[in-house]
Amino acid sequence: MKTSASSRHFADHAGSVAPVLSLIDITKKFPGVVALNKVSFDVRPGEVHALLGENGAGKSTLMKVLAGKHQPNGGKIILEGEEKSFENPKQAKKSGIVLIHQEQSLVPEMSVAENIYLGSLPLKWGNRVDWKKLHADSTEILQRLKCSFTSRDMVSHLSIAKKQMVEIARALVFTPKVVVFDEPTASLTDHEKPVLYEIIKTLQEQGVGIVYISHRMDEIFHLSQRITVLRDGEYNGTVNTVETNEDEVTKLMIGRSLELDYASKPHDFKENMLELRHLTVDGVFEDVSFNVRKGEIVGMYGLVGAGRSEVAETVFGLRRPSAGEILLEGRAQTILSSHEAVEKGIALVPEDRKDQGLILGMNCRDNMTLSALGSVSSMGFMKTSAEKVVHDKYQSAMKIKTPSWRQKVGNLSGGNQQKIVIGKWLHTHPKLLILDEPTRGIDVGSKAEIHALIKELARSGYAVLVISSEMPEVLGVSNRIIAMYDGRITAEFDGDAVSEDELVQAITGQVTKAPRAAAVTTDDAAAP
Amino acid sequence: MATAEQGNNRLMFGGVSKSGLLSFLSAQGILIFFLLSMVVFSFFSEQFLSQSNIMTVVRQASIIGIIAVGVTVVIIGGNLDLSVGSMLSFATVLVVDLHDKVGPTTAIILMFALTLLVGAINGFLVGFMRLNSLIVTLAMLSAIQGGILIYSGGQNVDIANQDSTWFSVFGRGYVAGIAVPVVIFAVLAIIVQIVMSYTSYGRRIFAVGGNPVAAVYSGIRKNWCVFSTYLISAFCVACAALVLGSRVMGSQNNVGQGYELLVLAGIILGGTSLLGGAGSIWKTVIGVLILGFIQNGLLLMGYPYYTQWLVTWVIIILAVWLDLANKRKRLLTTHS
Amino acid sequence: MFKKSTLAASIFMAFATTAFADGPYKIGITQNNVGVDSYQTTYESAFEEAAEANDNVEVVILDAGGDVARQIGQVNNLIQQRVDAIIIWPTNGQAVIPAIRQAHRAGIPVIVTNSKIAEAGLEFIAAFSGPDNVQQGISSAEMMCDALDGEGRIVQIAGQPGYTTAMERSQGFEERLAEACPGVELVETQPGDWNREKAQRVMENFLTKYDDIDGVYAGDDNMGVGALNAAKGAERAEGMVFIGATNFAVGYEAIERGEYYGSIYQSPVDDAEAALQTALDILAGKKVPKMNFFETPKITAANIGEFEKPVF
Amino acid sequence: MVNNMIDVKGFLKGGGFIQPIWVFVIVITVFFSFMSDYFLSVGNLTNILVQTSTIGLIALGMTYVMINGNIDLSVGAILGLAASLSVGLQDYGLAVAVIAALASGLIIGAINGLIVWKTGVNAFIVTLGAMIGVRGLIFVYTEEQSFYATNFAFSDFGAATIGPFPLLAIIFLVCALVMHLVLKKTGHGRNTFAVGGNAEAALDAGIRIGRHMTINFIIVGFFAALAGVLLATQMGAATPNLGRDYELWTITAVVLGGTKLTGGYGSITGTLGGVLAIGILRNGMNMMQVPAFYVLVILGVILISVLIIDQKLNVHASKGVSI
Repeated sequence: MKTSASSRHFADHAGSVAPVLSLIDITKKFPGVVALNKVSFDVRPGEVHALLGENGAGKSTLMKVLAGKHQPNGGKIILEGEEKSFENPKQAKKSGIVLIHQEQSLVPEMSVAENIYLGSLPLKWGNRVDWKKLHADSTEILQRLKCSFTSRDMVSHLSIAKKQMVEIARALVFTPKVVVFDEPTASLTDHEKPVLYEIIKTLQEQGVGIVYISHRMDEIFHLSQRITVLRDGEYNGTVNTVETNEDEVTKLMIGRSLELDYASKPHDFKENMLELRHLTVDGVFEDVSFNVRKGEIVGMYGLVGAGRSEVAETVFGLRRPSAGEILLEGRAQTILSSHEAVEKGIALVPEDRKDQGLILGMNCRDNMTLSALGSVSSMGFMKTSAEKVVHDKYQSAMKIKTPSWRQKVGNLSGGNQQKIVIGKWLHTHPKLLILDEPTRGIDVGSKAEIHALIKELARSGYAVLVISSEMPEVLGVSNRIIAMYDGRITAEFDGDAVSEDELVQAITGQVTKAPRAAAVTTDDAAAP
Repeated sequence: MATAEQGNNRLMFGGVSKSGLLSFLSAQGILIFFLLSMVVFSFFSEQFLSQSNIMTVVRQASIIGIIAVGVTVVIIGGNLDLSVGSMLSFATVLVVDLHDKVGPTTAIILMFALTLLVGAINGFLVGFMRLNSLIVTLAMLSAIQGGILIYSGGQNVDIANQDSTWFSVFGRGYVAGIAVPVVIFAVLAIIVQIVMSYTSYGRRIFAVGGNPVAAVYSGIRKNWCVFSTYLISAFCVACAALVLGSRVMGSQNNVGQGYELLVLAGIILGGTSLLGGAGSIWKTVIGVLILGFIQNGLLLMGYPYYTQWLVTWVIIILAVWLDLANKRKRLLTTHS
Repeated sequence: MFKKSTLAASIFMAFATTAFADGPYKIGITQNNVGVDSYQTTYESAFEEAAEANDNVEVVILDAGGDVARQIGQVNNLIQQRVDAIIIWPTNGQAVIPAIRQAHRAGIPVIVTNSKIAEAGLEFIAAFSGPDNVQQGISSAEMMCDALDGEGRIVQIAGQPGYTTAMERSQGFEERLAEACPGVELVETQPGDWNREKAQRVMENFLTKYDDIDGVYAGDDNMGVGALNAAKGAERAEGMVFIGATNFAVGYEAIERGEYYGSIYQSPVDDAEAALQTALDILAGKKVPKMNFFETPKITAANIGEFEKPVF
Repeated sequence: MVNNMIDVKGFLKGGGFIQPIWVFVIVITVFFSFMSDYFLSVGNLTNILVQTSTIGLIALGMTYVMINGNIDLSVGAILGLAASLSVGLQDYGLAVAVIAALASGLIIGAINGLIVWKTGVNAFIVTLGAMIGVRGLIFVYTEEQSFYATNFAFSDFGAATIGPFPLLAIIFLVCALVMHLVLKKTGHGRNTFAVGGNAEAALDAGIRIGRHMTINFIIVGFFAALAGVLLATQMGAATPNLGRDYELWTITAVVLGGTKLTGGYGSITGTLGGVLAIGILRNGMNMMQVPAFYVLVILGVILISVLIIDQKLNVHASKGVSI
């Protein structure tokens, strides 16, 4: 079933340049499973080689083998013609292989310089840190990256994008030969990405081989020269980027092509479900007014830190508004806790699945019913059979792949975890569904399914608010788009009639269009 | 695609069934250890396995056990309660002192009310003020001890006519041949186990202990849940005070000193992780009994009482070594 | 010294008990662990009362909470305050000696109360005032011999390990028992930590372990009554001889009821007053013997009428 | 709270801001000097330093362990064991006794560290076990007896002064200075923050976390033993119960000093403030003759109040969601 070889273009391995790094027949076994089965992969100097595959396909494992975090059970790592084996990440780093993590791997209460040289601080006799050298060296690296902060700044005070820069700076400590970017744009907004691309380009010019892992097709086609696809822990082909297209790559990845239904947005809007009037939380966001109608999907677009999640949290009762009103179905509400929010028919699928959305140590069923325990218990006693019915209902409705309801959700893939969070909220039968970054870090297959689900829910009468940093997502699902910048709403657009430029300008503070307060209640122009 | 997921799940399943087996083994391991030590002790001491000795040990362990039931709930909810030692002194002094002043019934009611009030203070500070439970209950340990001394003026309290009060039933009575303290212990353990395993309340406590942030984002009133665990803990302490006060028919002001550590040791021996979100009352019952039998067995074998401490250390190390499920995790996360 | 400012008075009203005397003598006392049992608490209030009654004395009352290190700190604080005399109820008979020596060197006379310190420290103290615990052990042993007619098996529940009073009572008891009636066999000793519940547990274990126990010697009545409780619970109290020390009210009542054979009558009020008097005598320049024991007679059902019921 | 101060004061030099605990120390110092004539004398202040040096020395090591995100409950027992050994082994010579005592701290620290390292079980459980077990060890060794030094040379050391300053206070302050510099200036010190702040990142950066944590457990073991030896010199003796509850007061002092129980944040200067705060409160209340019963309540209430104030400031500073 994994031979869709008809459309596979094998890349030209007899290229003029010898690879700086080759992985040959790498096998990695974990107890009970083969995570990588004879996977081969190479990078040439100055090349961006994209590594693709669904979650669980083995990309991360392969990179961890490469970076010395895991030791392979078989196969060879050849760096500049020499066979290597790394016992730990530091060895790999010293040999010139650097992994830039998806998760922030910085120490918050330390300076930028200390983070850059973490684990290899320059020392004088007596184990003393050589601060002079440390800051001089760090400053030099930061200058190369054109960073706007200094080596003495505390990391905990930096924005996410700047933290990402520190991570990259760290890669440049040992003259790198190969740099692995693992989902580097996951926490970056669209206007921050060009900076990253610039850095990658600089590294390329210096002859560094780049391995680029991402779920975002646009980035991959923008950056890479070759694409290698993994599936189920096996090598599934390498193609030259210029000779292929997104559809083909998707097929290689998931064994079928995706049919995305960007056309079929909901269109039958009813009365106002949620209305915010001049909502303010001091020091966080100000004067936020907009509405969401039943059957409508409103997208909220902005940079990380613009105050989008905070608006959602305020509606959900997790923050106290210092001014303004929240109206549900036309009536003003005071929502003092998440519990009250749930009782009033609000559901929030939070931004951070693992920390906010799920109890990772609990099984699928228990997570699924957690927000509506009353519906599966009587007199306080759980009705396990009713719980199982609920679980099975959403499992089949949303095609959640789990061997059993007993499975701990910590062991599921990101997409399935997210579906469980959504299922949990659907079971509360909410009237307003807020989704904060619903597809962050989720593979394309699940992503499309979740998008379709969101639209389906709106069509069946839910009022939906989608917060996202991904432009295609916002454009793809929203009837209306609200742009936020620095704690304020800067613009409101028709989801089908807005250009990407307009959006970017609105979220970077380049337009200061007054929020359309009038649109809040009666404006039907937003409807198609 | 399906295979990718399954591959993933296979991987996970490997992990799960393995850790499942391990945790099963570790639970069994501690039981096996328990039974083995019983056999060893019985070789060295004829009385060890006698019915009267077993009943004595279980009766003696029941005070620690009753408290441990409550503290286990607090721990499952993701917090600690170190104030139970002082709280036990407080409740015991109170019930004994009030017994002769206002009569047993009123004394018991007042004692429960005031102990629950102290539990409510703990619960308020940890649940609603969101202070770190370790430090708060440590501070309360000191404050409550001072409170008792101020109340009693440092005097011992006694019940004058020990033989003529029905109050004696809690510490000295028997129901169907079983000592009342043991009955109270068993009944509490069973009720709390049922509550934790089969009610929506129990589910919420596990959720709050497992991930307090996610619990709040799921619409659970986390603060109330945490608050309530301290009430349960205080209720259990009050029950223990009933037994202790009735058993001794008097009380010193520091009678509960050090109980908090014995209780924790019992819980740890049983294998409940201190991280929250996991654990069970059964484990705690086993842990407390192990503690009791070690103490008794070593005494019967003629070892000085302090050798049990050394043995407890070794067993704790063995027990945690088996319990690899908690690998590389940290305790003591604050919820703020 | 406690200042009678309004602020302080309003904050700490509850304990403005200190004498406000114009007399020249300022005496500091550091107690062992007030509140751990009634004896110490009663001692403290008796001491306060005695000091208040005497216009010539001003006292600084401190409590070490059972912690040796804290007691040493308190002695240093008292030296710092330049009190005229220090009365110490040692938390430990040995560990406090250097602190006593420092006070001695600073020219402050030290009076040890209630519980003796080790030989090495005797040269630094002005006097000891308290019960003769060895003698108490001896008296208890004699009572045990009488009660058992020189024949039987007994167990001992001792006080807190490492505590001088506990060791002296045990020592006196064991030595006298061996020579007065070799027919009485002491089969086992376990500490009860001056704690009734602990003693009760220890006795329960003894009862399981030994089928024939004729008598129990406890380091104080608190523990003795705990042992009695255990025996009654096991329905084996009948015919068993219980002998304690430091007669508590519960012990007194048990003697009245005939459940408890006897004890040693030791009054904390006498103890406190004797300590204060010794200190005052020394300050007045009187010749005082090094060891000042106050009377601690035997108390049994036979002579119980001669004693008032203890208040603690 | 400290963050807040940094924000306010910006990036002034390292020690350019006053830690909140020091504000508290100053407030109570002023309060007690009004309430008692004796409080603000040199003699009394050095007394306070000597009295806090025991908890203070342990707290220095504990700060490292807690910045690592661990905790050590066995320090009180280690102190007791070291004190007993340093007195009990004096028949073999004073040097042997002291070395053996200090070694016992190193060894138990190493055992704690190794178990935490190799099993990954959290330190609270491991060291709770050690706390119980080491206390048992003391009783087995001493057979419940107190030991005392046969000559006074040992206890003279405890009472010695250099000029007007007690030797013990000087030792404590010097150790504090050294530990402060190690934490601030050395690779090991900086790695302590890294391990506590982001263990995963530290691991990836090649810091050997297990080894690092073990070293810190050994450090706290050493300081607990040192505190035990020095306390024994003050007494010329050792009792088997010595050091009971010290772990609780040590942790309290370190937390008062601003070190976070979650790890990654803390300082020796803060710990020094925390230790002094408790010492001054105890001493001052003694001076005012606050009855012992009330001292317990007041200490508890103050501790909770400080926690509440600290938290209010923190929440305000971080503008976080109220979870």
